[in-house]
This record gives sequence, C-alpha cells and structure tokens, in this order.
Amino acid sequence: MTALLELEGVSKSFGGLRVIDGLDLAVNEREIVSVIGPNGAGKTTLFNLITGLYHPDAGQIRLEGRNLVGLAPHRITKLGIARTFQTLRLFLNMTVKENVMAAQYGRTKAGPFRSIVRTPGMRREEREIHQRAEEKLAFFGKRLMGYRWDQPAYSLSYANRRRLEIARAMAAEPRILLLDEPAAGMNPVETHEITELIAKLRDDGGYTILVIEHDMHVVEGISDRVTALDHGVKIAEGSFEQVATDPKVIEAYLGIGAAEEEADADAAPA
Amino acid sequence: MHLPLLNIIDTVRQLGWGGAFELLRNGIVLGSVYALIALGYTMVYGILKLLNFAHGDIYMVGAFLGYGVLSILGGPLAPTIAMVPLILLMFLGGMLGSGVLGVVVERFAYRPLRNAPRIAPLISALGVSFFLANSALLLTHGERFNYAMYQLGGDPNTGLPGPLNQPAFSVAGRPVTVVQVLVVSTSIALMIALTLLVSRTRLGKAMRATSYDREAASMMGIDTDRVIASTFFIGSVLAGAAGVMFGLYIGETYYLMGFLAGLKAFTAAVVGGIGSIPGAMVGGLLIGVTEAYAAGYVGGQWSDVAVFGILILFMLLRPSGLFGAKTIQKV
Amino acid sequence: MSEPERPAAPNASDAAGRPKIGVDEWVASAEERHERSRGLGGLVSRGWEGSPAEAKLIVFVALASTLPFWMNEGELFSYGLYTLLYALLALGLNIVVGFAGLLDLGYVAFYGFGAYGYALFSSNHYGLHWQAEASIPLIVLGTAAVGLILGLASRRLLGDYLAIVTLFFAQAFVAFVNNSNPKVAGEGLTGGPNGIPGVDPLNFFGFKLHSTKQYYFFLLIVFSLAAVGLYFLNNSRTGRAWRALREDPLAAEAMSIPVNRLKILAFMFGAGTAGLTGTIFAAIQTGVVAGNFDVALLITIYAIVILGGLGSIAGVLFGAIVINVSTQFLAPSNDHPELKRWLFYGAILLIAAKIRPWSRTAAVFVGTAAFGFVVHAIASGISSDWTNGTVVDAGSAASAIRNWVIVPSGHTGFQTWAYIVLVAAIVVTSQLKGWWRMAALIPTLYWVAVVWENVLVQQSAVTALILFGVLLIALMQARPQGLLGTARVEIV
Amino acid sequence: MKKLSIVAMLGVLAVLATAATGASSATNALQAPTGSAGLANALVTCGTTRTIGIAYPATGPAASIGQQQFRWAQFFQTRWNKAHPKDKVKFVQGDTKLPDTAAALAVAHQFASNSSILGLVGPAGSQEVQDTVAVFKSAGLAVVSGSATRVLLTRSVGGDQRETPAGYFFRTVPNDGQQGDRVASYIASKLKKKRVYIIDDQESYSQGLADQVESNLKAKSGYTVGRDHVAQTVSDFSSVITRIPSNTQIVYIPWQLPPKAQLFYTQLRAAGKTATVFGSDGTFAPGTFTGAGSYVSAFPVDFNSKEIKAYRAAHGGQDEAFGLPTYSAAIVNAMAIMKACKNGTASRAEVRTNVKNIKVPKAASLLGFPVQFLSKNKGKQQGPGDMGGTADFAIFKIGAGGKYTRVG
Repeated sequence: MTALLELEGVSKSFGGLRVIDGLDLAVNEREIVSVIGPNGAGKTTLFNLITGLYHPDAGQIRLEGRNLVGLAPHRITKLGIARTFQTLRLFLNMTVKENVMAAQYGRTKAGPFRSIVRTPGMRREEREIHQRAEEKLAFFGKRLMGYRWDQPAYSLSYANRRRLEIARAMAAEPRILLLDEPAAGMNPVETHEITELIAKLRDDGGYTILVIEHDMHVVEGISDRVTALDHGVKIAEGSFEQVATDPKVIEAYLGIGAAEEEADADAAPA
Repeated sequence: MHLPLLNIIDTVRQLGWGGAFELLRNGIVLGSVYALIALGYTMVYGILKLLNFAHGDIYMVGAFLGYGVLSILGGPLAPTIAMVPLILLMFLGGMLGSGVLGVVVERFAYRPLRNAPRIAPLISALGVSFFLANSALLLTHGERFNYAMYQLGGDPNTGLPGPLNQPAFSVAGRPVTVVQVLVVSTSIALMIALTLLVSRTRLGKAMRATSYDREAASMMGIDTDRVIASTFFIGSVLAGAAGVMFGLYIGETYYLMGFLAGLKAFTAAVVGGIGSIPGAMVGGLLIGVTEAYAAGYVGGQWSDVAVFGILILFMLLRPSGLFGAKTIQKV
Repeated sequence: MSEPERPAAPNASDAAGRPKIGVDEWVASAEERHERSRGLGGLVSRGWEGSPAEAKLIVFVALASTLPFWMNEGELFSYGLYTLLYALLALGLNIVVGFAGLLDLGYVAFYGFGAYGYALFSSNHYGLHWQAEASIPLIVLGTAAVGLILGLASRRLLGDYLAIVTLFFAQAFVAFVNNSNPKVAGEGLTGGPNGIPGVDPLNFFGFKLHSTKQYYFFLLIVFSLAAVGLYFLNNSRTGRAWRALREDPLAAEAMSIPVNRLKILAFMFGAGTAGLTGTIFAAIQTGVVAGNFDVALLITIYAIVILGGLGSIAGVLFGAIVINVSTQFLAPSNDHPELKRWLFYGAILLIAAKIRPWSRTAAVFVGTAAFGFVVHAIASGISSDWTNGTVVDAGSAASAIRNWVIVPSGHTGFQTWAYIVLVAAIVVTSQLKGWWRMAALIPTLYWVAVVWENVLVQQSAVTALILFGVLLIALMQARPQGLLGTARVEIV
Repeated sequence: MKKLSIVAMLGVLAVLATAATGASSATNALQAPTGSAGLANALVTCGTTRTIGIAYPATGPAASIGQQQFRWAQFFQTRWNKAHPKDKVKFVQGDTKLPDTAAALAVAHQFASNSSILGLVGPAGSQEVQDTVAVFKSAGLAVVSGSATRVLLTRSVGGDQRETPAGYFFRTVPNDGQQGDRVASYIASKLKKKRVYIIDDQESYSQGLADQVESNLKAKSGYTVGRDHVAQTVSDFSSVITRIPSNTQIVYIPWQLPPKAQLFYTQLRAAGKTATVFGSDGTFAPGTFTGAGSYVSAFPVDFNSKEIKAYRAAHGGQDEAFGLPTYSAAIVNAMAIMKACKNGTASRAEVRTNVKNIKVPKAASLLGFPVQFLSKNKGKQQGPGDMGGTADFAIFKIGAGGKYTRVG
C-alpha cells in the first residue's frame, strides 16, 4: 500500500539557510502523524511546502502518487489537503459561518453570472453550502453554534478561533488535514477537548491528520506516529515512546549535553 | 509619413552628446527636487503606513513662504539685503513654516485616527489636501507668483541671466548654472543630514523602532506620538526646502503645484521602494531623468506618458521597488 | 444629536486612551454604544439594521421616484441625476476596493473608456450612430476586457504597488486621449483636447431619452438592478471569496480560492460597471473630453465609497448622497446665499453648544456678541473705512451683520491676513485648556464670522471646496469606518 | 418572494417613469437631456436688480484665468450699478472647473432652472460651450462668452458642422481662425522669418490656434515649421527647449497663461537660445509677460484709458486682457436686459433677441473695437455670433521695460 501523502528528499533553503534538508515523510490513510521539534526546526515550513505556499528546491511531494510540486496552493487544497495556521489567519471581518462557507469555494461551481441572476442550480448549491457549513460547525458541539454563526470572527475567543480554523479547513473537504499547533494558547480543559476532537476527526470524520504540536500531552494522546525534526532534518521517527526517549530528540530540545544532565525529560518544553 | 521611432532617432542624432548631457542635467536638477519631496512621503509611510496625500501641498506652502520672504526682503530690482543671507532666510522661512504646518496637520488630521482603519487617514489626507490647496487658491486668487520677478534669476525684461543663472561650469559646451548646482548640492546635503539623523541620533533610533513596531516601541518607553510628530516635521521641512528650491530654479509658485509634484514624488518613493530613504533619492532622480529624456527625445506631450509607461513596466518587473526589502512571507 | 458619546471632531485629544478597534474591549464598548443610542437616531439606526435588504431598496426607490415631482430641472439634474451617476460609478469601485480589497487608483480610466467608447460608436465623430442596445453591451464587454488586461498585468502586485501602477494607468489614459490628435492616430481617434462633441442620446430600439427626468428614471432603474445584482453576487460563492481574499489573501489561497483569478474577476466587474456608467455619462453630457476623467473625480468616488463604508452597497448610495448633495449644495450656482449663511452660523453655534456646562455656553455666546459690538465700535472709531464695506448677498440679515461684523473696504491685505489669523486662532484655541480656552473661544468665534463675511462669502466656489475638505476630515474622525460600514479589524 | 417584490417594484417604477416624463418626441438636432423649456418665454418682473448668470472656472487648473474673468465682471457690476441705479445687475456665479465639462453642465442646468436668471456670461472654454449650449437653448438663454474661441462654434469649416445653433451663441472675442490668420501673415510678411517652431499647451484654445498658424505657414513655400506640445501643468520647460533647433527664428506659443510665457521666455534665454517668442492673446499681460523683443497678438486695447486704470486701482495686480472680453460680455447682457425691461417685465426670449442686435461702442467695450454680432457668415472664419466689423487682433511688440507697443 502506498502512503496517502509522501515526501521524498524535500529540501528548502532561504538565502543560504537550509530550513528543510532532504526530508522523507509518509502519511498513510486515516493515520494521525505528529511533527515535533524545537522552534526553528522547520515544521511550519514543511506545512508551507506541502500546501504549495513555498516551492521546494529539490525533492518530490506526492498525494496518492500525484506530484504536487509546482501546483498553486488552491489547486493543492482542491486535490485534498487543507490546513490551519499557527498564527491564526481567519477572515476576521466575516461571520463565523461565512468563514466556513468561503472555504467551500473549490468544491462548488456557480459562477458570478449565475449568482447574479440566481439560477435554480445556483440556489440549490447555495443551500448545500449552508448545510455543509452548519455540519462542520456542529462538529464542535455548542462552541460554535447558534448565535455565534452570525457574529464576526474577530469577536471569538482565542480557543474558538482555533476551532473555527479547523472547521474552515474541514470545509474545504480535504482528505488530509494539516493542523499547525491546534492546542497553542489553550487552557488544560480546552487542550483536553482538542485532543479528543482530533481523535474524533479521524474516527468520525475519516480524515488523515498531520499535526504540529508542542504540547507533549496532546502529542502523546493522539499520535499514531511521531516525527521529530531538528534543523530541517528528521532525527527520529516512530511511536511516541520511541521518539520521546530518543537521546537525539532530548538533545535537540534541551541543548547539547542536556540529555545527561536532565534525566527527567518529562517536562515538555513550551 | 514619419515613423515615430525614426523621428526619435533623428532627434537623438540632432541633439548629439551636448543635448544628451543637457537633458541629463535637467533631469538631475528636477529629480533632486522630486527626491526631497519623496523623502517626506517615504518617511511618513515608513512610520505610519500612511500615504500622506497632503504632502505635495505642504511643498506648495513652502514655495509660497519662500516667495513671501523674498517679496518682503528683496526689492523688485535690487534686493535690499545681500543675496546669500536672503536665500538663506528664504530657505529658513520655507522650511520652518512647512515643518510647523506638517506637525499641525498631523496633530489635527491624523493623530485622532491613529487606531482607525488604514483607509480613514487616507481620506483625511485628501481632505487636508483639498483644504490646503484651496486655501492657497482663496488667498492668492489662483495667481501664479514668480520668483523671477525679483532679479535673482535674471532680468524678466531682457532675459539676461542674474547671479543665480550665471554658468558655474560647463560640460560638452553646455553650461551648468549656479542655481542648478545650488539645487543639487542642497538636496544632497539635506539627504546626508537626514541619513545621519536616522542612523546616528537618538531620535533616529526611536524613529526606526517606531516604524518597525509602534506598539512595541511605545512599551519600551518611546513617546511614539512625539516621534511621529518629529517625522512629520522633518519630512515637511524637506518638502519646504524643495518648494523654495523649485521656486529659485523655475520661478513659479501657484496653488495647484503641489498636486503633480506630490504625484511624481509618490511615484519616486514607490519606485525606490517605499519606506526606504536611499530608494526615495534614487527614485526621484530616475523620474526626473526619464521625464527629461522623454520630453527631449520623444516630445513634450509624451513626457508624462513615457514616465508612466516605463514605470509601469518597471513595477511589473520589480514589484517591491529598487530598494524595497524583498520580504519573505511569514506564515 | 442623539449620540452624545461621539468625540467632538477636531479636538479629540484622547486618541491614545481610546480602545482599539477590534480589541475585545472595543467590541464590547461598540455594542454598548449601540444599545444605548436612544431617541430618533437610535430608532432609525436600529430600524435600518433590522430591516431586510429588499425593504431598504423599496424604501429608497419609492423616495427617489418622488424627486422629479417636487424638484425643478436643475435640482433634479445636479442632486438627483448626478447622485445616481456617482452611486453607480462607486458601486463598481466598491467591488474592487470594498469587496476584493484592491487599491485600484486607475478606476476612472474605465469610466473614460466607457464614455469614449460610446462617443465613438454613437456620434458624428465617425458617423456611426449605433443604437444604445447594441453599443452599450459591446462597450461594457470591451471595458471589462481592458480590466482583464490591467488585472492580468498587475496580478502579482500588492497594496500600494498596485495603487501606483493603476494610478499611472489612469494618468496614461488621460494623456493618451488628450494627445491622440490627427497627427498621432491618423484619423483623430479621440479629438484631442477638444474631445468628441455631439454624442447621441441613449436610444433603445428607437426610443430616445431626451429629458433629465427620463435619464433620471433610467438611471434609477439601472442603479437598482446593479445594486440588486451586486447584492446577490456579494452573498454568493464569488462574493465570499472576494471578501476572504480581502481579509487574508494567503489564507484564502490555502482555502482553495484561486486568488489571482478572483482579483482579475473583481477588476473586470469593476471595469464593466465603470464602462456602463461612462456610456450613460457620455450620453447625458452629449460629449466627452479628457478633463472629465481626472484625479479629482477619482477622489470624489473614493470619498463616496469610503465615507459610505467599504463593502456596503447601501453605504455607497449613502456616500454618494452625502458627497454629491453637499458639494452641489455648497457650489455657488446653487443660488441660496442666505440659506447657506444661516446654515453656516447654525453649524458654528451647534459646535459651540457642545461646551458643558450650559452656563459656559451661554457665557461664550453672550461674550461673543458683546465682543463683536465692542470691536465694531472701536474699528469704526479708528476709521470709517474699517466698517463700511458692502456685505454680500445678505438680504434681511444685512443690517444685523453690518453693525456687528467688521467689513472693511479698501484694505487689500485684510482678507489674506484675516484668513491666516483665523486658522492660527483655531489651532491655538483647540490646544488650550479650561478657562484659557473659553477666553480664546470668544474672539475666535467672532473672527469666524469676520472671515466668513469678508473672505468666504466673496469666493463661494473656493469656499465650497475648502469646506468639503474640512468635512472629509471631520467625518473621518467622527466615523472612521464610514457611515454605514461596520468597524473592521485590520491586519497590518 | 424576494424576486417577486423586486419585479413588482420595477414595474411600478416603469409606470412612474412614463407618467413623469410623458411620451418621447424624438428630435435629431441637439440632444442634451433638457426640460426647462417653460422658462424660455416666462415673463420675469424686473424690479431694480436683474440677475445674470456667470459661468467661469473659479477653481481647478484654470482658476487663475477664471478669477480674472470674474474680477472684470465685478468691476463691470460696480461701474454699471453706479451709473444705472434703477437697472442694477447682480451675478449668480457658477464654477465650471475647466477642463471638467461635467461641472459646467451641472451649472448650465442650475442656471437654466433658475427663473430669475435672464442673461448669461460664459462659459469660458469652447468644450464647455459645446456641451452646454443645448441646455441653455432649451431654456431660452443666449450664451455670451468672452473666451470660447474655437472657430467651429460659429462657423462651419470644411466638412465640420458648426457646433452651436445660430442665435444662441455669441462671443465678444475674435476667434482662433482670425487670430491664426493674423499671426501667420504677420510672421510671413512683416517679420519675414521662415524657421518657426510652434508649441501648444494641450488645450482646446491653444491647439486650435497652433493648428491654424501651422497650416497657414506650411501652405507657403520655404518654411520650416516644427511642432511640440507641453502640458499646461509643466513649468520646467528646459527639456522642451533643448529640443528646439538652435537656428529657429520664431517660437510661437499660443498659451492660456501669461506667467508660463514669461517662464518660457526666461528659460529660453537662460538656455542661450535667441529665437523670438511670439505669444497669443492668452499670454497678453503687460507686467507679467515682459520679455523684451517678444511679440503678442491681442485686442487693440488702450491700457492708458481711465477705465483700465480704474480697474487696476480697484483690483490691484498686473494688467491683463484675458478677462476683458468678459467685461464686454457682461455689458452686452446688461444692455439687452435693460432694453427688455423697459416695460417692467422681461423674458429670456426677449433678452436673447436683444443680444443679437446690441451695439456696444468702441469706447464702452474697452476692447479697442465696437461689439456687435454678425447675422450671417463673413469671410472664411466668421459666422453668426461672431463680431465682424473691426473686431480683430492687433500685434504688439514688447520693448524695454516690458512696454507693449502696437506694431500691426
């Protein structure tokens, strides 16, 4: 069985600085893979490469065997990869529901002229867009329901903004969701919720998920597999236990020689 | 039937090297005026991300203030005081007056909008531009005042050159006059002063910090309102100097002169990479020289079209301007 | 005056202390303000927000259709017809700037393309007299195609760089039509500085529009249709995608929205609307000339869109009404000097009446009146030529003004200095605090009257533009998000 | 539901539209949207003060000349009202913002609907006249302009139709054709110079004159005629001057703004070129355009007359002639209205008929010739609405001290 998403020898540098260096990565259907690594390890760059915001200097990125390198980001999303952003890039002045509806652009067809005269086909499609948006929002229970639909996104709390980002990514109807630090800035209760949600996304939603996360509790709770990066190079891969105890990983997080001094590597770095 | 291209080649041949130099000279002199105005644009943009459309009108006010000093102190035919202090006083009046005006404009039209959507101060700037230009129209009845009425540049009757229009030196048989040297050297001096101010002084540091991140700067104890006011003051002082220089060189001041000059300076700032100080200088010169060559070789009516056409091409090829930082999009 | 919480325009010195738009605190305070606004203003604003879009449209059309029945021809032309023309033009700009967030400063060039296109197809210039039902669709498509080309050329440019390229495009357009005299284009494509005169009226299937009223109703119908169409478009997949790309092009791209294609589409729709408006303009004007498409028009249209509230269709209409009616009303050809005088003094009184407590307001008013008589007495004591100038167009108020305001005759420099002193006095007064300010206010207020009578009334056309500039500044401070716009969060 | 209500609304709108506007009666002649027709013959009670509309560019790029025109009109008003206390005039101003003709059209509609307005001075620009004359015509107003000089406004030339209806447009200024002919023949037969360079300033007036002179000179053999154009906003002519061949004898600059001519003159001399500068009536301004040795074509105005001295005393500033024809246009209107008001009432139709027959003697017009309008074509250049008679240009030479002397 070939993997759903495959990266082979992907490299990227910015002005001489190698951010990703010959990276191989495979994500199988309905798998949750976590990417960990210290700040500056190249995790977000990896996401940007997969989604087409950056073009790799070398290497191949394939979705179901189809090469993605060189495609525009919106084409890649249409092929089945959607993401969230670490820094939160919601459409702040649009309502919650509109945010989700906007992401269905690639899945719908009605052109501007049909929209102006409101043909029956266009209205049917519009109803479907509404319906699907409501479904996606319903995934988050009461958090994003009811009166919140018509509120502008900027009025949401931080945690809700993270949830809305996920809902918006879901609305693009992808096969793979790339989640960039979904639990950042959340309190323990919300973090717990997000952990459950990610599992639910895979189990009920049928998504394959690639996630960047710093919170080791979250990583432990959700991951089928964990990949650790440092300076753009993969330094470890395997189950959470394998990776978390790998001396190279501990060294990367805590600095050279830290592995010997700090036996208690349990403390997850922020 | 003449093909336009052949016409141009003909003209180039006809004008020869002397003509080519003359056009270059014209372009550099005019371009250094644009560059000074562009500096004000670019500084304000750098710090507030605001296109200060009223900047051209501050330049216009500077030119009128210089004229005011000239008409009070310089008698029509023989100035009542010596020429050098007279010119210095004109610069002083034009620059200080414009500087104060810039601060007042910032205080009344932009500061209350500090936290408003970005487009609001833009409209406010248009309002200021309307206000200043039409106030000048009201006060001058739209008349064009001519610095050359006073015998600095030359005798208006005989056209004999005055002290400012005497040739200072010549290249390829084409003279470069005193006023042209004055304009170029003054603007170079002001640009050096500005560069030193931005790179060496406390205020310069505060300006750079504020333009990088206003909020962070204010948390670090920088009084950002004062820094912004100073930026407006300095930018307007430069515009005032440009106004006086233009007056001395060309002679004419009138109420709408700020608009087109502002447009060209804005262009210069963007071509150079908006926010960049050396960019504004080079952009200004580039515009001036392009304009001169287009007018000289292609024809007066096409000079603006040529400038716009070349710049459009340029922008399309290098969208962030000459000195604009090519930023990596941070995601 | 139902919104007492609005900071007074020119002397709002508390900018630093005000909450930032978009911050939670601000959201809460905006809600509160909204809840609190009572009285007629609050009722109207809540009623406005509560009613559905089609009701708003019907109310507008119903009110607008009554105009021809109570306005004379000149009023209908300058207030009615031009408001609609500007509104239609601004509607197109709203697509580009309001929906898609592209700073297009070349917009009037498309308007020019439409107008010149119609002038070429339906005039004596080439002897073509196409029917409007043939020429208008062709021109609208042609203009949209030009929009496509400009969009394609500048699709990679962002923000201010896009602005500059499009601004040049507009300038190049004006320069081109002004220069395409016989020597350039062989046949005199655009008529050069003389423009193209004698353009046909709009002529649909043999039915010719030939009066202001007919054009007014025609424009009303076109505007309503365009507004409805854009409303639908804005609430469709395309509209959402435009707004998404305005908010965050990168995120939009990542959410399967082809950003470049949508930008170009926005350009095309904007250009097409401008082209349509241009054809109507050329027909109304019976001629076109390069001067019709200058930057002043661009500024007006931008002011309309931004004043009304970016991205709001009703806002565009509101902005057009405010901008056009105020400029036309202030223009000297609108011959109501007395009315303008009383409105001016009324506005000054209203601003002064914002002083609290009331006793101070009364003190300032009484003080100003007394101050005026004293100054007048002293001035006439010095020399009679300080007070014996003629008061312009004063009607019934002439004697009151003559005995209170000094109107000198024969002092040529007076006007200039009076105006400069006034501007300086306003600047100084606004910076003073407490009793000093009260003390400075009295002579300043009096001086306002002096300048009005001596300078501004004399040159009413220029005054109109000065007041327009002040109006723009004041409106932006009172409502930075525009009249009907919703406050926005900006990512810089 | 939504759709239905909109359709219904449009239906109602269509009914209203037809009700309000009545059936269309297609006419082919002049087609501006109009409708103040009722005012053309309406009788207005005259009283002691009558209203004249004055359309001029008070703001915008042409404000400097527009404001001159208005100052001359004000000067006229003061003098006239002193002399005719029972037949006073007052002006309603209209700002036409030249070159944006849209503003002129709005002014035209407002004037047309303002029933108190009996006569009209302006608009200033030929393009403005072209676009507004239909509105004024339908309202019965005659257009009396002091500065719209395009030949086609009064006279068909070649295949081009005249652009205003006869009897509705008059001008108190000789036209471009007359001036162009005069200048070309002066250059050819008096100055006898064969190398001429023509620069227009890219507006209607200037281009018309430049074309006329260019074609007249080119029609003669042995002439080298160069041509360039500069925008009116330009004040740095150095590069345009570089382009002028150094053996050029005459540079003809038919421009609107005298200060620009002076700038051009000083810059030309500063660049070391000695060609003679030849200006037009637009550049005629003793005190502003003072370049010695230059020529200017203008009306044969007598600047030593006491009226012009009085103007200078009242309004300050330099001598200039651009606004003078506006003074004459105001006289024409005031006289026509006074005549119509003999019986206490007047209508626009009456005033318009009177305008056609007004005679302003040479001394009163200040222009150096009497004002009186042709009713049929005269020569190649003039048609109904032009002045005919001795209304033509004179050539002045600027001498030492900036003194203007008539030489032809």
